[in-house]
Amino acid sequence: MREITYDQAALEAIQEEFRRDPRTVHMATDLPPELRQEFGSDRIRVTPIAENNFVGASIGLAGSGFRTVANIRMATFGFVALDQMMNHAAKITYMFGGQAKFPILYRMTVGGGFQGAAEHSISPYSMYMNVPGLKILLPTTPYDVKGLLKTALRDNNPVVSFEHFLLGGTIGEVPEKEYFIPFGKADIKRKGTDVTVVALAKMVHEALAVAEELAGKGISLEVIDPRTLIPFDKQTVIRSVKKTGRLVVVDEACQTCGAAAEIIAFTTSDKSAFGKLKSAPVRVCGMDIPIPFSPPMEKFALPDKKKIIRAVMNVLGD
Amino acid sequence: MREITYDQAALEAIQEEFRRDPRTVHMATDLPPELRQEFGSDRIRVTPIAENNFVGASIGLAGSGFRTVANIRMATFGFVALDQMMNHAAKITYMFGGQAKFPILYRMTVGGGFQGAAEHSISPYSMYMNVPGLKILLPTTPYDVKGLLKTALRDNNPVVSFEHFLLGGTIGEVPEKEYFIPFGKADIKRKGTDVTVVALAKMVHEALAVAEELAGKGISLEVIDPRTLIPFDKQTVIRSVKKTGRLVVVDEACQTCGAAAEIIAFTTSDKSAFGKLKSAPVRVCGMDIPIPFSPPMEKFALPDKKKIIRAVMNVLGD
Amino acid sequence: MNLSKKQKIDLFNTMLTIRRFEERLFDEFYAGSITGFVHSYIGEEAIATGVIAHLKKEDRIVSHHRGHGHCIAKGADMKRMMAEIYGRKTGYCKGKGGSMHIADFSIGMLGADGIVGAGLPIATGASIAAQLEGKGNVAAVFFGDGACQEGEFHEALNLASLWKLPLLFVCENNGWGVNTSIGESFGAKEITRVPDAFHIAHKTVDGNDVERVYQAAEKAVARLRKGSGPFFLECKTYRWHKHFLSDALPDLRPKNELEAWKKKCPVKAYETKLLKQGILTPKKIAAMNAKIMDAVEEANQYALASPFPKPQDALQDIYSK
Amino acid sequence: MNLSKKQKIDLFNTMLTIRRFEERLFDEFYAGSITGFVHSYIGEEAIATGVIAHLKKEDRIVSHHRGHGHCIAKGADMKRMMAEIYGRKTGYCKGKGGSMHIADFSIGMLGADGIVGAGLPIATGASIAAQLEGKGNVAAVFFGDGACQEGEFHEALNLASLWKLPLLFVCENNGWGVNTSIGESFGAKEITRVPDAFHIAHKTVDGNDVERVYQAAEKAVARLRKGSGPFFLECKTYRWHKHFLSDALPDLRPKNELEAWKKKCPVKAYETKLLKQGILTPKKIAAMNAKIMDAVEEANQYALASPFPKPQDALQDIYSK
Ligand SMILES: Cc1ncc(C[n+]2csc(CCOP(=O)(O)OP(=O)(O)O)c2C)c(N)n1
Ligand SMILES: Cc1ncc(C[n+]2csc(CCOP(=O)(O)OP(=O)(O)O)c2C)c(N)n1
Ligand SMILES: [Mg+2]
Ligand SMILES: [Mg+2]
Repeated sequence: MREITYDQAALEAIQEEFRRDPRTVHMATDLPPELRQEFGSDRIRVTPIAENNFVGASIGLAGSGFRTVANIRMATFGFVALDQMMNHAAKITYMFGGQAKFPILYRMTVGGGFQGAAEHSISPYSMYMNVPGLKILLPTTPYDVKGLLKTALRDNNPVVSFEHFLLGGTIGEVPEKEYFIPFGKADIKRKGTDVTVVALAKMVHEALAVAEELAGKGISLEVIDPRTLIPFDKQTVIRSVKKTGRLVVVDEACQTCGAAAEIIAFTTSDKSAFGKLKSAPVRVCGMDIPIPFSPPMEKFALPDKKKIIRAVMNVLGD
Repeated sequence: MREITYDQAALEAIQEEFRRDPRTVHMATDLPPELRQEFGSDRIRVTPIAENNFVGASIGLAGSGFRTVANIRMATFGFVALDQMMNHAAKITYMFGGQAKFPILYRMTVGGGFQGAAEHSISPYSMYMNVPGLKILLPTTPYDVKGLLKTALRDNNPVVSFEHFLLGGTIGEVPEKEYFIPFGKADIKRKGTDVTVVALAKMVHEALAVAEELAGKGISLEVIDPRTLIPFDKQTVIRSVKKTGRLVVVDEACQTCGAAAEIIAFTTSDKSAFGKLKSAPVRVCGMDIPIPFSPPMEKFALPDKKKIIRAVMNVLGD
Repeated sequence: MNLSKKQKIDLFNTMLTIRRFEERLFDEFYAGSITGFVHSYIGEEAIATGVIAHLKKEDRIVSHHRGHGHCIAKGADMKRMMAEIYGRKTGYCKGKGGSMHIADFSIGMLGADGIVGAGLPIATGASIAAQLEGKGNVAAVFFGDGACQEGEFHEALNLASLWKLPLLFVCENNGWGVNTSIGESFGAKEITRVPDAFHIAHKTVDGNDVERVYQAAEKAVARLRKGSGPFFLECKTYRWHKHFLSDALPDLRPKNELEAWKKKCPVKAYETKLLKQGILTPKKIAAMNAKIMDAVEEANQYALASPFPKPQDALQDIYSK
Repeated sequence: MNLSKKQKIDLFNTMLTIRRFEERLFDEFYAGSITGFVHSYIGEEAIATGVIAHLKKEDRIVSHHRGHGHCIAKGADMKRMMAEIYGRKTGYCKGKGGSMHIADFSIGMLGADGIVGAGLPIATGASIAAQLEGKGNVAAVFFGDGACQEGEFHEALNLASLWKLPLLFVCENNGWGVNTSIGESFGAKEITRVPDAFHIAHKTVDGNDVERVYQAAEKAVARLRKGSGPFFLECKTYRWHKHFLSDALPDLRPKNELEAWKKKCPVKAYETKLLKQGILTPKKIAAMNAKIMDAVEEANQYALASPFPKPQDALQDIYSK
């Protein structure tokens, strides 16, 4: 199969859907040249640096029958726009009793590891998960990002796609033929029997590397990539934990009140999974500190393979 | 002991500290008449309706040697100000290497139950907990709010106090004598042996009512009020769970990625507590929906005594 | 343009309807049948009336926390409005929204909203849609003087100016945001200096004079339909009630200010004028009033007779299909 | 006011220092010794230089993502700056901040910042502090044309106007925000129309002419110290480098625009002028340059010789005592 980059796969999803539906608009502070060339300046709009405005304008467009892709760029810029995102995009369908549809795709990058320092390195998806009304994607491969964005571009709700800053250039297989990935269906990226590892965003790749490494030592990890955080495919995690009896959750976001807390909470609250747990679940998360600039400290703050291995050994009782 | 309202107790904390320290400033879109009268218009400022501005101005004042109390009113208005709160207040101490102090007290109300509908009924503290650098208070009684705000007003960091909208008028004992409540020290509001109930915000009162009711049936609940979410007194919860073997967490905020998830996650991740758990922990939280306006639906969306009792029975294995 | 007799009567009728609707509702509110945050539009009726008279169903509006008047003027069904305010299942939002969140997308009323300033970006989106559709439709956004203090105001002005959006900004300047006067909270002595900075055409009118509002809006909307870019209409007015009905804070505005504005009641003033012009007679007015009262009472009864939503209805409408 | 010979030489020296500092740093960056987001101030040195020349240590400034020049002009130690940019323990922020987050509160430099527009509200706070202290101190905030598009700009103008804050707004208008021109992104043909709307005194100068900047800032700061309210100084300039050094996006600005502005290099232009005036000679310049190069190299060596923080140092400074 052909291989393309993550960014290219995301772009293809938008191109295909923009070709199909002329009532689609793209807004961002920067110009995506391929889109502008193909769809013109009416539909591909460069906005002022005013994220809250174009996040809100997307809502008005949606309420008027248009679908918008609004690219906020880094998640840290999203904080400027949280009024429109949280008070409006997330709630507008509900508080107006479902009388109108709000098809919007918000995209932003997350993560650290590139010396962006405290402001520019953040993975705030759990904040968005706490405000009901949004659907939330966390695509980790070129294949996933295309399939998930395609689905998002047919969904009639505000969808937020969090894409790790360092994944954009990664390469993977993407079919030429059109496909869609449903929301709420986790991907078991590697099957295993000893420990369930739920990994988020870029950590999926670290977890897979660890699984490969530990396989050599006879330890079998099941690596689950939830792919969508809202809706969350809890059953796949619970089923896996019932099989392995051990749970490690790996996420680069800050630990406290992160998505990893939710994954542990819903798993341990599930009576059948709880009953099967052989050891206390473990989180491997970003530390509860702002991300420091300097590489040794930044590395220390973020999860890595070593920390994942330590956690696996921990739940295995070593 | 004299009894005063929650709001009055909060006001006293500010008055006392403003008397002590002339380099203190109060900002809000509305005028607190008692403060204005005593401290004048230089220090007690009515701001334009521009929350992000005065949340940010508080940072500039702090960096210039002043302490600010910024009252945002309802937490929903805080979303307008999250750039300054999350990208700056939370991070500025750290990213500048600790060279300056940022003593700021942000206050805002949370909660539902007064037909405020989706926008005005929200309890987003877990979002703030996910961004390290803030200290976070959740005072539930007149005594607590005074003691915690007093401590906040001596702390050299940005502190966010979330105060339930419906607690403002409640009455309780508050000593005339000055006192402080340390951060990171949970209050066991009722001792018990059968089930640990960690309750947040207004739910502390519902949990206490349930405890009273169930005591009559021979069921003994230990009701813990963490009082501060950051820092969180994990040990008090863990100690209690090791004693009771059962955990119910009650919070009005939306369940997914709420503070309740964190409480369950850190407890079940603790090996000693995990080993002592006799049943799967249970959350009693606000539903994962925007808060509807109409009373029957609103009541349905929020936790109440019945739901707490059901959860208690659940962990007791009934 | 000179107004026809029928147009004048229509304007009066709309204003009176808004007035009676709210009065009825307040009785119920104070009697305890209605809860939540209810913001009164009384005293400001001429603005929604005069502006929206020029809008077609296809034109879209965005309102704010004080939104009943905009709904009625845009042609919303009072029964479903009242039912929503009562939190009934038959309401516009099935009881999920309440007074502060009434919308009727089918008539281009994109919603009232409780966050100061937040309608502005949403309205820019509605006007982008109108621009893209290219049918000469427009969008209008109503907001208070208080909203001009939020950054969202600036961003919307900038975008509208830059993209020549067919967006009518309608600033309902009642001089106060809760208990803070505009003088204490806005640095530009006239609000229109700000749109002017963005080269947005603007006009300030007596917002209690419905014909003035009507005439200014007529020109503005015509411009918008031609694609000449946004327009900013400032309407000076006054709110008669407390910030919201159950507000615990006392109303700190000067009493004499309120009294003076009450003398300039938009409904009464227009009534007097139309009587003078012989367009209306006391009898006709009485008949109109009776008809409106009937309709309002019908709405009230409809609401009262409507069932509350079931608790589990709370689980619907989180997402669209 | 006429500038003394010494003042002129000082201005030139500061500009040259900023230039040499960044050039040295870029060599290191491109050689791979430095990582992260580094935004260059080259081409814009006259602004920080001309404005900050009027500020005392007690006056506070807030900068933005392109902040090296402001730090140097305010008197920051280049050694600690360089060490910070290298992520070393001896840096201003102990390696926690990097290029985009250098601050020195002890000299009133309240920090560079990576969020467009975000320095503006913070600076209003610094100027409230100055106002409360009542010693005639002032605050200055530096921001780009792009920042004028964010609502934070509007809110800061409003507050400064309303409260007559001793705040100097310094808009470094380089015509572009990344690859978007101001014409595509700002609706007011002149930015100063916006502060003007708020009755804020303003002036636009050639930001590449250090004496023009100096003279305009002199008047502005004098006004501020007297308590006459805020001032808005727009300085037109141009950025020579890509938006940030390692930006993956190509620079889409017209080549000839850059060439034209390079001919108006603020450092070169002032050098020529001072040579003509006989205030400097080629020899003197060479000596100044050598001294600066030494200082910059010293800073560079200091940084290189400084240890990296320990990994666990990441756990310090989350909270103040
Ligand atoms: C972002 C935000 N801040 C504060 C509030 C609280 N609030 C509601 S209405 C209002 C005053 C608004 O004044 P204005 O825009 O002039 O409208 P008016 O009430 O006068 O019609 C305030 C401060 C809010 N709803 N949203
Ligand atoms: C809120 C926010 N949105 C977007 C960005 C990304 N960004 C960084 S600098 C910049 C351009 C800023 O332009 P301007 O203010 O003119 O400063 P210049 O870079 O031209 O000096 C953008 C869009 C950001 N840092 N913050
Ligand atoms: Mg008003
Ligand atoms: Mg610029």
